[in-house]
Amino acid sequence: MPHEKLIPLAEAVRRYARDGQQYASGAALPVGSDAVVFGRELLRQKRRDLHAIFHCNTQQLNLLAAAGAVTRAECGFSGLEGFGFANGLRRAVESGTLALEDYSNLAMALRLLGGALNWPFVPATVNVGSDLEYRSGFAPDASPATAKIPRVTDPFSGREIGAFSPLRPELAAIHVTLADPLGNAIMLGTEWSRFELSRAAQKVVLVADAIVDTDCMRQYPNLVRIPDVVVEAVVYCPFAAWPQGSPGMYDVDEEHMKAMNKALATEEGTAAYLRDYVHSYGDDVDGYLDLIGRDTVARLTQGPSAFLLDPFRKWIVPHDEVLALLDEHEKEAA
Amino acid sequence: MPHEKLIPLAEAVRRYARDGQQYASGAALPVGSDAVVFGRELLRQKRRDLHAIFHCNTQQLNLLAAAGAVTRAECGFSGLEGFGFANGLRRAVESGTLALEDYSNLAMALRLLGGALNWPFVPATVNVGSDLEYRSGFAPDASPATAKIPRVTDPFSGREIGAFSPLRPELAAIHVTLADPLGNAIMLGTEWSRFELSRAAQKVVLVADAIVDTDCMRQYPNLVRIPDVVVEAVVYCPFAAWPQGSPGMYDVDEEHMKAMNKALATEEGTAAYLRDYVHSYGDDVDGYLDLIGRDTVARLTQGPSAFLLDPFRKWIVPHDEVLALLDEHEKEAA
Amino acid sequence: MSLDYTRQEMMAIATGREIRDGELAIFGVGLSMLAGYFAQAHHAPKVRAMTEGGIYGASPIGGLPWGIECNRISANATSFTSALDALGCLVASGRCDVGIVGAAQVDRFGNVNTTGIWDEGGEIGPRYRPPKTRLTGAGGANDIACGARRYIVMVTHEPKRFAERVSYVTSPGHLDGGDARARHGFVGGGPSAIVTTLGILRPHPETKEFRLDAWFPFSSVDEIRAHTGWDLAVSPDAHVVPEPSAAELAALRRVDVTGALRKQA
Amino acid sequence: MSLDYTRQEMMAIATGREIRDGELAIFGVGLSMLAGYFAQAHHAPKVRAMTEGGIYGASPIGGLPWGIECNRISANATSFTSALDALGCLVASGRCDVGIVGAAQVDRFGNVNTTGIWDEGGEIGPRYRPPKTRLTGAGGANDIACGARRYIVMVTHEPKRFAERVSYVTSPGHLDGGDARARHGFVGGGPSAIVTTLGILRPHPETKEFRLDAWFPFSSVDEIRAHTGWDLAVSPDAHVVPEPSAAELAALRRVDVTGALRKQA
Repeated sequence: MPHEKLIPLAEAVRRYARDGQQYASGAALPVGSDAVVFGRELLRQKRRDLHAIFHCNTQQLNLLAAAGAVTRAECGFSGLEGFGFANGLRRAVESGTLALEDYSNLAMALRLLGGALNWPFVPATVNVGSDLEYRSGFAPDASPATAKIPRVTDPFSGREIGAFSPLRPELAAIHVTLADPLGNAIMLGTEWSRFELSRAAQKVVLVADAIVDTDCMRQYPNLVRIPDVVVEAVVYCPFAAWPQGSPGMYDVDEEHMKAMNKALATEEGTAAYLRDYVHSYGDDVDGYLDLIGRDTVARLTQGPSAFLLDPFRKWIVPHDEVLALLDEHEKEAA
Repeated sequence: MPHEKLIPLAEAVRRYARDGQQYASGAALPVGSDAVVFGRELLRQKRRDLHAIFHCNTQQLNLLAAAGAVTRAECGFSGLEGFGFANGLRRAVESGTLALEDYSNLAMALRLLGGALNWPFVPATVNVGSDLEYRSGFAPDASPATAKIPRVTDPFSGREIGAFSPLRPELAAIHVTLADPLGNAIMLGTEWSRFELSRAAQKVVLVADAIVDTDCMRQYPNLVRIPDVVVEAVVYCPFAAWPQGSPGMYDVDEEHMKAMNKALATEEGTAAYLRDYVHSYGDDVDGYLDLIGRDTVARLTQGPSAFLLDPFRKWIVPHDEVLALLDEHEKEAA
Repeated sequence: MSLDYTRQEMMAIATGREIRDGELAIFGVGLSMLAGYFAQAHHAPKVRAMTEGGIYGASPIGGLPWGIECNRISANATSFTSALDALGCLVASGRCDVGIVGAAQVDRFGNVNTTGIWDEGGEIGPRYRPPKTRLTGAGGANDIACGARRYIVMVTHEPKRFAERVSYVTSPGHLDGGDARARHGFVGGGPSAIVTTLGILRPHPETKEFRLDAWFPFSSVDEIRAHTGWDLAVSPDAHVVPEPSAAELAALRRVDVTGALRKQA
Repeated sequence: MSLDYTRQEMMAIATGREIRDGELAIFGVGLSMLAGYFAQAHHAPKVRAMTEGGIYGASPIGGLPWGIECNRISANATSFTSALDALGCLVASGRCDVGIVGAAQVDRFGNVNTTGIWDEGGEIGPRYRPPKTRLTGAGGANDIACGARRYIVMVTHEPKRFAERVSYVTSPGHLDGGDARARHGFVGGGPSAIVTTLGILRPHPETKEFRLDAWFPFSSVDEIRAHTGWDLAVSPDAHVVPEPSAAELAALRRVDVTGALRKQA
């Protein structure tokens, strides 16, 4: 099997991530699927001044914000759902070091759709009439804000509605359950806005929990909602969303979710977390899994949604074979 | 298994189809998936004066138009692809008995999306600047047309783009590969615009080639792009798209495609077709399959895409069991 | 006072009673989800529940989900779609019958703040300063507030949470009251009830100002007025809310298997 | 004249030569699809082909597909999405490198008519009368014409098909010429070539008027000018198109397994 677009995580960040970049992560859900490990690597490679576009906050944004790597962020939801407030993001916002532009969850999906379709604006029937329209974190002096969600007149009825600005992030790291080396991807669980993001972003890197043979895609083409034509690179990383969960693959690591968020509440805690969970492991996938702990990995894999993966297991390329493909790639690159 | 929303085709038409109605069919592709059998039943029950909303023309619209049941139609494509011009639709348009409003294929998808989202208008960056904008079949005296795709000013750049009117058809008959009795549906092959249509239409009737147990949906929830919450009724009809094809299920019946289109080219041919292929069979599914011919049914089922159905076969409710469920329903209704 | 149910359980049950059978309903996480699935387990078996991410046909297993996309709510779904679908095609479109949202702060017209708390006076001022306390933002609540036919606000009944005017309108209630929502063309009807830890407030049919409609058995008109940050009017029909029935409590506790609502007073 | 290839085969090969390796390309049915997949089979193995319905990664099997959604193009796909995705996110957005569209009528600025033919003068007039001959409408061609970086028009070279001005602009070419497309903000670059049964026309870099760029070995400048409904200019670089190579013909015939292109003269 050719490795095609399959490259190591560290290389993906080196190649595609830039300081000051508009960086989007998908699915970007606080508890579920998200390319959290990509954020760890951004910090390992000291990326900074990021403009984060996260449909929702996640532990990734929480971490990036706590570490001071984000100066601007756009979000639909900035908490951690059942795990409470996102302490790292909160601290950055309250201190004024991170300007957060608020929208609703639908607004973020629509703005990505608008970017995907290359529209100049997107009709807005939500967010209008509230402070999501009138207050802008990016333009704090404009109050009421008029440029964030300006008005547009419907030519059929003559009535005014709002207009959202489309999003076209420079880079998106999209977490998927399964990817093939060509860049075709299957997501299990809600897509959230990964479909729209995969078309809106200027560059897409897939971060996949498992690599499958392309025959899997040919058997289930309707599940391949992200086709290779929109993908630059594929990163293999089991437990890429950890400590968040990935339907069919692994459950939320409740203990680490709480510990991580607690750590990010203070500068000291954040420093310790960075030392122990960001800068502590090697560049290899196995080192990352050791960090999580092999017992934890085994335990979280037994979750109630594991059956969702069953139809696809036979096409999953074994861990060692994927690593061999990556080695091959390294040799060619050298 | 409860029959839930499963009802006979004839009852679905009796219950949901009205003269003068905005009627949409999905997928509405000229050669592929479409609820063609629903159109036959519309004619059997003498529905007329329909306002047809077909993303593309199909043999269904071709037949309805040839039979004089359609007075207005909106389409992105009005041919039959490899089978040439759609003779029935063509005849109705050329004679002036059917007013056809032209859009492009993207425009139709976007207008359905706009209906699904309940937007007052949809941004148009295509169709503008051509006669799709300037000429209106529904308002032939307005030339250039100004109300079909009016202009709207982008509040971010100040430049003008077009605005499409959203579609919210009163009834949609949507062809799907697999449905469960609750109204959850799996489509194999391109969705075309069935996802958008299923949310845009005010009432949705699924027309399924096969009925599956709901366990199939629980195994593949990502494939269930039409969930039960948007569905009124489920009709079981193998070969529902015949003579068109259904990926995974059956191939195009080339011979009948050609013969049908040839017949629809004249009034006499249309009368003969209606006699032989519309009014000729009983209300039961078996009568319909006899019409197609059991040999043809068997032959068309052997096509190159049949493997796409393999993962789902074990959940397919056998033909006789579905008929028994329908009998049960009839008895309750009586 | 000793009760055989907690205040949170009463609040969840009172909220669940607002949900009618067969409705298309959207719930958030936590209390809101428990209230919704309690309704399904008790009196609304055909409620059609969905999440913001487009999870359909599911009910939680193994305890209260940590999020709307947690495996606990993903393990028995019949359909997974997307945020655009659920919040756009089904909620903002006006199709969804009822939503339940939480609030950090709510005002007399049912406007909801989940974005931030500012210091001292609580006013943001003419410049959009960072809040003293940053909250979770809008999530899907703004979309529900704009689009759902009606929605229910759940909030702990404390004076600081019941403000004359919220400092930031995250999710529009009845705005300035009366027909103010019509100015923005919202297809949704706005908040129909605020269910608190002490009782239930409902909007005056004309002015849309929220009034005390009912108090929980363990509360009173006086206690509720004392815990409300504006001069709360009392509906002429104000009454006590019936205690949870044994069947209601049993149904709620089947949903709340880990006892999240019993851990609090 | 006896050739070992047909005029349709020459047209398909000439069109296919316009497609470069690695490009994101969208093809319609019939000749257009054969031309595209010929390119993939011959010199552009990494062309990323898709259909209007969102079929990705597929190549036709068992003969020329009857439609863009035929099982012959659905049996080896790696992804099925939707029209909104393919025509919207990938074509109208400006991402797609190249499209191929057919035409019933084309004019000196490359505007395409596939909607209808009116009687006598061919003018529709101020009222939108039904056409004498109704054609297939726009399909995805208008979207390709607006959004694709460039597109190629394939058309049979007959005087009636090469009009001074098409009676109905279904898919915009260069409209009135020059920078007329800019007025509408199209992200796509417009038609880069008209490939006919006799030769190839390309737009003048400034005026965008199509000129004869090359003739097929079995044709000539005179024959082409005689079959063109306007006074066709000839490019100073006009030349003869190289005959199909053996490899090209072999590749084309592997795609056109049922010999659709060999059945016509």
